[in-house]
Amino acid sequence: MIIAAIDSYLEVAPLAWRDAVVQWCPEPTQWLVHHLITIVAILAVFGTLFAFTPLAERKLLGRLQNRLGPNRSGLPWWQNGPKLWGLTQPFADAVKALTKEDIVPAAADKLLHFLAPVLIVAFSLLTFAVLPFGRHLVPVGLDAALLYFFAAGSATELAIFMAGWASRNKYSLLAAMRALAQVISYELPLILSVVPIVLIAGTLSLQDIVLAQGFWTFGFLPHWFVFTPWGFAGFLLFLVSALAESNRSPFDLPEAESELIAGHLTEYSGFKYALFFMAEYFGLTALSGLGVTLFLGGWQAPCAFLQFIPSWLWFMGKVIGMLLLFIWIRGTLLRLRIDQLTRLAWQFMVPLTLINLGNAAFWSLTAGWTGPLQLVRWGVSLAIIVIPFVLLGRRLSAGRHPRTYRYAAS
Amino acid sequence: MTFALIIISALILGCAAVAMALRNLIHSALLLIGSWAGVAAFYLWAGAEFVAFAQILIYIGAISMVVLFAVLLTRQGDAPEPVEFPSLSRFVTGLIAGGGVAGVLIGAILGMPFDVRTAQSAPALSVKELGAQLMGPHAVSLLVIGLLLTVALLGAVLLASDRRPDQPEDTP
Amino acid sequence: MSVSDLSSFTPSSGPTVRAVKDPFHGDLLEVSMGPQHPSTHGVFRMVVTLDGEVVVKLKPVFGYLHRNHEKIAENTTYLGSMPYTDRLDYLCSMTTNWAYALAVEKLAGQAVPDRAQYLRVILAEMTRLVNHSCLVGFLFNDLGTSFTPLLYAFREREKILDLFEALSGSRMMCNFQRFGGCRVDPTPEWLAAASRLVDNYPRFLDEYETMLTANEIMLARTQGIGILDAKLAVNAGITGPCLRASGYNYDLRKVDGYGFYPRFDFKVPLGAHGDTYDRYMMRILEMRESVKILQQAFRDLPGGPVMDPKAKIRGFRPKAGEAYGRIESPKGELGFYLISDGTPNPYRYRVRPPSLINLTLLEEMCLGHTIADSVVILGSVDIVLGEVDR
Amino acid sequence: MSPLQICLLLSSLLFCIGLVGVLSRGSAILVLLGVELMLNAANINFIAFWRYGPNPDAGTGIVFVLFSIAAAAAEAAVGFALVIAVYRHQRNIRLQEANRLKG
Amino acid sequence: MLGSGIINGLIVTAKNFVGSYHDPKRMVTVQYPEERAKLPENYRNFPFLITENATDPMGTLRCVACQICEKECPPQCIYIEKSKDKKPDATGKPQLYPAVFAIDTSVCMSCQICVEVCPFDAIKMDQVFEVAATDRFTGLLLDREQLAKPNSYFHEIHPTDAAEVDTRLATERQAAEEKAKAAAAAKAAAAAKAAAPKAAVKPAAEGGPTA
Repeated sequence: MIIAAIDSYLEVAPLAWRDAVVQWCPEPTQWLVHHLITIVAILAVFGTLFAFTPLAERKLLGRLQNRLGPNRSGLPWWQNGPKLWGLTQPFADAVKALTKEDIVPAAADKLLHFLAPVLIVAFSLLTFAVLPFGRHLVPVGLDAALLYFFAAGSATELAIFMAGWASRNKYSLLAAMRALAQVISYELPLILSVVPIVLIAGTLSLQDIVLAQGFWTFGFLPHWFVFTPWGFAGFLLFLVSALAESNRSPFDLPEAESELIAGHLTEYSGFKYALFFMAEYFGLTALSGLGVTLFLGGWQAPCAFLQFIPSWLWFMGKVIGMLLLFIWIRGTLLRLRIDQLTRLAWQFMVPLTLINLGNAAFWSLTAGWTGPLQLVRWGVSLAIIVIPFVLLGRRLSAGRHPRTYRYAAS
Repeated sequence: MTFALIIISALILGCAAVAMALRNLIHSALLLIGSWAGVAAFYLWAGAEFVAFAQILIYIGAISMVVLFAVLLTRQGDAPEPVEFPSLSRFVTGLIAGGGVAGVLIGAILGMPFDVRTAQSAPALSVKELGAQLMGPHAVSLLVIGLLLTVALLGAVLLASDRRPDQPEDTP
Repeated sequence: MSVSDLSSFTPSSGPTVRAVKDPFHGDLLEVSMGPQHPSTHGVFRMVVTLDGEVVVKLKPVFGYLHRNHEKIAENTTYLGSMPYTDRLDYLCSMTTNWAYALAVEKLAGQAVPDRAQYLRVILAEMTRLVNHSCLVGFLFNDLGTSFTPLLYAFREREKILDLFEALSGSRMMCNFQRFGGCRVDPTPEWLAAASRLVDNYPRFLDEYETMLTANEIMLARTQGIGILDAKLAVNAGITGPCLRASGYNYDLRKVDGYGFYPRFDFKVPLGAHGDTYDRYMMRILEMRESVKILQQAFRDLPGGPVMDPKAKIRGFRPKAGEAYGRIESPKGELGFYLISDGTPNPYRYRVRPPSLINLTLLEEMCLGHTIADSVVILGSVDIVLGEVDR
Repeated sequence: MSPLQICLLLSSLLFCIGLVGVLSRGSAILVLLGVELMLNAANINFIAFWRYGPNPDAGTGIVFVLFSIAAAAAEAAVGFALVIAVYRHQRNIRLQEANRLKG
Repeated sequence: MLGSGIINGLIVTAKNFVGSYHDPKRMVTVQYPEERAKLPENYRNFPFLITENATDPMGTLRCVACQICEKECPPQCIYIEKSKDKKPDATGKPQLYPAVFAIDTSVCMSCQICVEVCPFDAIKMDQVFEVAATDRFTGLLLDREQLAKPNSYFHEIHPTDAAEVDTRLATERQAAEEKAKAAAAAKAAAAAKAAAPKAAVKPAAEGGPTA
């Protein structure tokens, strides 16, 4: 019972703290303080997460590549002090970014060159407003939250375009073109891949979508959408589209360093560069949060008996898990070419998302099937998505396969 | 409330007017995107959340991309050429026509006593109700719009495709 | 910006770029990639003319690393040029050394003891492992991986370089071969360590191939890209794995049978398409063959001296004459042409660098592919700027 | 002045800005952008009348704006495709030169 | 099926991730300033000059300023000036010595050719690689005093080589000694001033030039 009490306290603790502070304020400013605290809390939590994500990325990539990763930075003014496993690296990086010279090319469009990093951070932060972080932690409980998320997220590519164009550098311009082509191609599959969720859950509100996943069979099999055939397919499609939307490897074409130096970031340095970097990780975190919310049960615990852990911890844990998955993918895969990227979107992702939509419709129509029919339902649903996947995949990779080689007769 | 509306209006009109007067196409396009964002803010102000998000998603997410793509694809060299006004007389004609229409409209609006609903709170219309409306009384229009979009997509692809009959299809 | 605007073009606006107006084919974009560019493998420059993202013209520009190697060698003693040959192809100093030593030995009629011959084969094949694993690593980097395959390759390369260091004293600038043998006799411990490493190498290759050879993105990015026609390649003098990837059977280890290569049993893999994927696979298969050669060499390595006792270190003056010594370096046919006039310095000294000659068909391979592909094609040709520019 | 009147003023001014742009600019892209502005002005009117009109719960204004936005998207797609086609043909996008109606 | 290659790749990187924690074959990193990889005996960096006596480095340089290395050095980074006078070397025989011996290590390419051509085993390769200097002109131009290091140091870094060199030198000296003895016996009367052969083991002493 004590555990339950502590748990229920922890569950609402952030809200309770906020209310305590708000009550202490004079009446007319209360609403302002109320929202400010929410904003500051989101900034603080995700700012910290942002600070340590690149460190985790570098450490994890290092380990994937059989290196150690950064492990040197210790405490300031204490040269031979403890190394702290390099955990102070983000602060060292921040100091470095802030003290670096900010170079603006003479031919650049100065205003846009300045606006682009500001805009991209602003837009990528906007998306956090509607994510349900916990059972009681929803910053803005919008009715059309999902739509809002995509609306706010769609503007980041605009900022990338501005950066690429304003730099007046050929590589940046090519990167801007690529960014546009990429967003035009992948906005569609990204949105289409989550439409089945809306269809099944019957709502655009993210909190309601999470609540719709809050059941367990036998107390340990969660009813997350990812554990259905259409949900799993949708999750994979979402994952690929999210990688493309957030310009992550293998879709990091706008900043393809092997041909375009750093793409739209070529002419950025110092703090402006850090802002782009920040926005990239904010965007990634927000998309991970959306993926977790839509497919992985949001803040729901995986097993019924694990519910004593506060819901916001589950959410953060899942988001971090998604981020690690993204890093792992980045550490392994190579980059697509721009025409292959758009081909993948239009010839593979879009048809599959549409088929998956039909699949979800089938799933919704057969909700009443029970007993052995349940097996039939699973089988049909699997077939609906796997067969087109195989066929389309075969078409996509037609003529490309590992080869066998002959040897010279000597 | 009215104060917010005036700020939003100033944003919309300012962006649009400057955009139409600039010679740099990219700046025009970006300012117009700002103007569209202002319109979305107006929808939010008016309480039409769903429309506001749709406006952002479609105008800022999609149409702006198409516009910028068009600007970039039709550029000469690495920067778009400054777009001059065709001629002074045409500009003056445009101004006179626009000013005339504006005068008529403003006069009509200010002169007309509108029967204004007194309720200050925005009417609540949930997404569910909106969906019911769309699929119920407006189902036919929805189908027509879907058809229109499909046809537009196909038409755009055909129009913009570079492929002449004598060119073999390039396989990337 | 048009051509007429060039005067107003400020250098701070990035790479030297201007738009080329072509009345028939839209706006072309001229991008000067390099000499400072992440994936030109050194100070190499490609002037690429782009139609959108597609390369319509490509001009390789090199010479940024020119350091007068041949003229310096003509003013240095025969022995004094040996450390300079390390700097030609700085990834494979052992084979460059050997090619030069071979040419001088031909010139002077110098015999080489059996143990040294075996040792040379061992070191050359280990160099092939080093070079090819480096190459595939860099190729994947050009293809856009975040250094993972490159670092796996470097991990294995480090182990071989450690052996080189233990034997010759330096990891990359080995300066190991001498006219008439090798400088140092390896200890039994060294041979045992090398043999162990070679036995473990196929495991690394298997892991590497599992990781990326069948990767769908890899196949899409490399198959059918940068096709090099065998006939064209032969006419242009392309050698090495690039030529064999086009299906033409020409391996100096078989053709010339220099050194003790005829004593070894190995096969020469041949490609069929001549595209980037074939060039990549040639390297992988050659590494497997190299492992076979190395295992035979460690098995059969005879005793005896590694240096001909009659060989002269000081006062080496070959009689007047000329000689051309060539070997199958990991990059292709590496040859040294020497004319002696009886003095301690060569009268004429000329290198036939495989990197430079393999680079000559870069434009033919890149035309019609995108800018991203041109980088990959350059990576698959395998150049080292030290050798290209000399 | 009531809020409705401000909204209507906003929309009419926006419409006129679009009109001036369409009439006085020669660039096809700017003309299309002017048309988009005029569409937006119309949408503002719909929302304003829905908000202050007699029957706000019907939601017809909102539905109409949604359709209008979709139509605008279609218009933009076709319009800019036309611009690109014109550019391919005559190497610029000045409208007064695009009068030959022949390839 | 599409995707199998990608999944295989992911598995390989995951294996490497796990392996980096327990498999020293995968994890080859050395934490440099704290840990140091053991240098192989053959490792070479820049040349140094061998002196016979640790206590008096300048007095007993093996180098006799024959200038062969200066001539053979490919990048010509060695500069030698012969001394005007002669002083007794380790065997007591009067020899020339380098009045100036300088190596520009910013030019030196560590090729070891000077070592190979030296007939006196006087110049050998060092293993010190932390040679960064703040002044690239004087800081990297090493003079005779900086280059001279005792034979015991050579024994430390190249034990096998040093032992071989010492044996060879000892036999040479013995041969020279016997030859001198024979010569002395033959011309005992005439050549009263033959070189004192005892010097082979006795380090030459105080007479050397001071730095």
